[in-house]
Amino acid sequence: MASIWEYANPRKFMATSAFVLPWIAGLAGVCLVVGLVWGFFFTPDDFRQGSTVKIIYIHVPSAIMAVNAWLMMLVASLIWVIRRHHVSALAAKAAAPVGMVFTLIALATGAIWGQPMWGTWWEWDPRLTSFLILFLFYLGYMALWEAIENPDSAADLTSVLCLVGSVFAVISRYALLFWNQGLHQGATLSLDREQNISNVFWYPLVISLAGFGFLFLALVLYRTQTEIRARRLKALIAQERMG
Amino acid sequence: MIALLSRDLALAIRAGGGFGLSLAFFLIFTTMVPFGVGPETGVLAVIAPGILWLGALLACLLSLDRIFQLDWEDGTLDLIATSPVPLEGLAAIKALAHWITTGLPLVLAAPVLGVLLNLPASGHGWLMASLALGTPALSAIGTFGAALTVGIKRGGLLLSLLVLPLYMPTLIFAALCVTRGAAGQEALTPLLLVGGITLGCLAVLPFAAAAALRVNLR
Amino acid sequence: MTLRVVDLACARGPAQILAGVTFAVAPGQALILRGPNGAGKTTLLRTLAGLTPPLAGRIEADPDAIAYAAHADGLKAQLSVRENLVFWAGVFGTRDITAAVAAFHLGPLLDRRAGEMSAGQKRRLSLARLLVTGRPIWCLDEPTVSLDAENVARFASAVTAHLGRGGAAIIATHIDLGLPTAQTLDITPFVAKRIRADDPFAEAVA
Amino acid sequence: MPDLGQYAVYVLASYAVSLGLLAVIILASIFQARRIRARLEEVESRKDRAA
Repeated sequence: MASIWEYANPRKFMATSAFVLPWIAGLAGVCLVVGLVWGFFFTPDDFRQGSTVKIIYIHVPSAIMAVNAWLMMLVASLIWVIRRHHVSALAAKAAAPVGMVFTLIALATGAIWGQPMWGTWWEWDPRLTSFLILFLFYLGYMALWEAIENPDSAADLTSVLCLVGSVFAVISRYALLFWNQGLHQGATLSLDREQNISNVFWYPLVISLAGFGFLFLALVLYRTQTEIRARRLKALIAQERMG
Repeated sequence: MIALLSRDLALAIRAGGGFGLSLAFFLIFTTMVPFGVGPETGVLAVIAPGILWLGALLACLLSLDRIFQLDWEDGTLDLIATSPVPLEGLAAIKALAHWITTGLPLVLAAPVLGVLLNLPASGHGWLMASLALGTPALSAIGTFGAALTVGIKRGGLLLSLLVLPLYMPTLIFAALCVTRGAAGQEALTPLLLVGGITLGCLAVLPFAAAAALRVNLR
Repeated sequence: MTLRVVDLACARGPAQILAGVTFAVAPGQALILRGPNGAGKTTLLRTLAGLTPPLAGRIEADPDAIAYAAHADGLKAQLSVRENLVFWAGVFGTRDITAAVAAFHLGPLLDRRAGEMSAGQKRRLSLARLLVTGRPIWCLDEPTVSLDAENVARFASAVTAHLGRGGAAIIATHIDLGLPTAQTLDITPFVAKRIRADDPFAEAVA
Repeated sequence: MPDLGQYAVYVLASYAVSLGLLAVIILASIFQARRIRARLEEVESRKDRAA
């Protein structure tokens, strides 16, 4: 498989992603439909939480993807800083809005799910609040991209912000645990525990997680193509201005 | 480097209103709180630690965009970049100058304002300790944010959006420390954590700020 | 101690401005950069000073040899002449400012605030700042802007004195300074005017 | 349609909000892509005509 360093060349990335994108989008669609439909229609209610357990098929995957999106942006920023890999910087920029939307989904579903369980629309629970902070990090990151004119400088500065932001996001996560004991359920999908939740819920959950994962990948590839075209447009206009 | 510090302090006193500006804001902010929350001393005493820390934090935030902006506009930043003084040193000195002109006065003024908000007596010691340990982190993070946005016209709002999320760990631990101190509980652990974050910031952030400055000076 | 520049390529933002710039400036020599506005004189000087990393080529000079001075002369209006000079002496590690003060007759102005000085006096102060850096090679970007004839002459004599002491100068300017040993370099042939070579978005991406 | 019991409104609300937000990001990406692609083709054709 071609190493990712070849994809520094935008033309090669565009060709390959154009070929791969329909498949990934299709996979995302299938997994999402199967996972959500299975979870929504064919799983029993939880004895304690009743039908609200069905929200798990969106809340958990979106929360996991929200964090993974930031990690992907962190890795892409590192690749940009170390190897001046233009496409990875644009991939980081493309992934930010998608990650932000996943964070919003996790927050919204968490709040709605919390209402019947905890009695209030918004509960200052450490895990839910750390997603609120993650949302602010996404806003800052995207705002910095928009604020800077020269694309290469923007890529450098946002990469530094992403690196520093990641450290503070982790610190905030543990600061919140210290700050308020929280009502959130334990880890639903931790790999070390032998049996997290009963299998009947587990399979649709993993499928919809795969669906969210593929959706994220498809959206990032698609948006990176757009970012590359936008950069090409900027280069052409700069060339025209030079006469 | 000492020349940089003494000049910045001289400039702060002579031109920028220096010590007074952030103190004035802190005072105004603190006096406005009862207008919003109501004068019951019982309520004020409970929220005093958090409010005092928020006031100090916002006072630091306000004076951040002036850290590099003036030197950027009159070419001093370009000249210092070509001088033997490393940009990392410049960032550290700027953070120190910001702390001396903004952070330090807040630490000294805090007990007075604590009385205004009816902070319990046992809380004053913890308030000053947490401010003394926490405000250097606010200056270091703020200098990093200022370096990121120095090239951006009217970057002040963006600077706040970038810097405030980075202030959260310090705010959480410090406010917790003062709250527990005021309630007479054991408050040493959060204070040490505030100190830990500050040491981390002072060690790493000048390098990140210098990297951002180099990009902006390109 | 000669400054030698070999096949230098400079960029400003996304665009490559200059390519293949080659010249040498021996001690005691001055080089006048000519070329239309926006051709890249400032970019070249900033690259020489090390502010902008070059795209290609080499700059051979002793370390810490180049002092840069642009339109914005880095003087604080609220500080006095003495404080400004003492500050820059501190930054550049030279302790004594008396030589610079004497060279530009700033003695009587020492305690006056930089903000309360005329353009000519400010220019003399910024030149004194250059002297305080103690660096042999001066890179000056349009140093005589907003100066009347008499101050331009005084500036030219100051540069000549600097050359006399074995220094060198690269000056981007439109007016004739009448410097005895000055060469002229027109940078128009080096103008590149294309997207940076390392920018992969220069050609079609389909 | 499964019997969602008393929590029906919460389950349906969270699904609706989530699918809505997903639709927003997908449509926004598509419209942005179309707009950039159109401007790029216009500028590229302008370049070819000039060359």
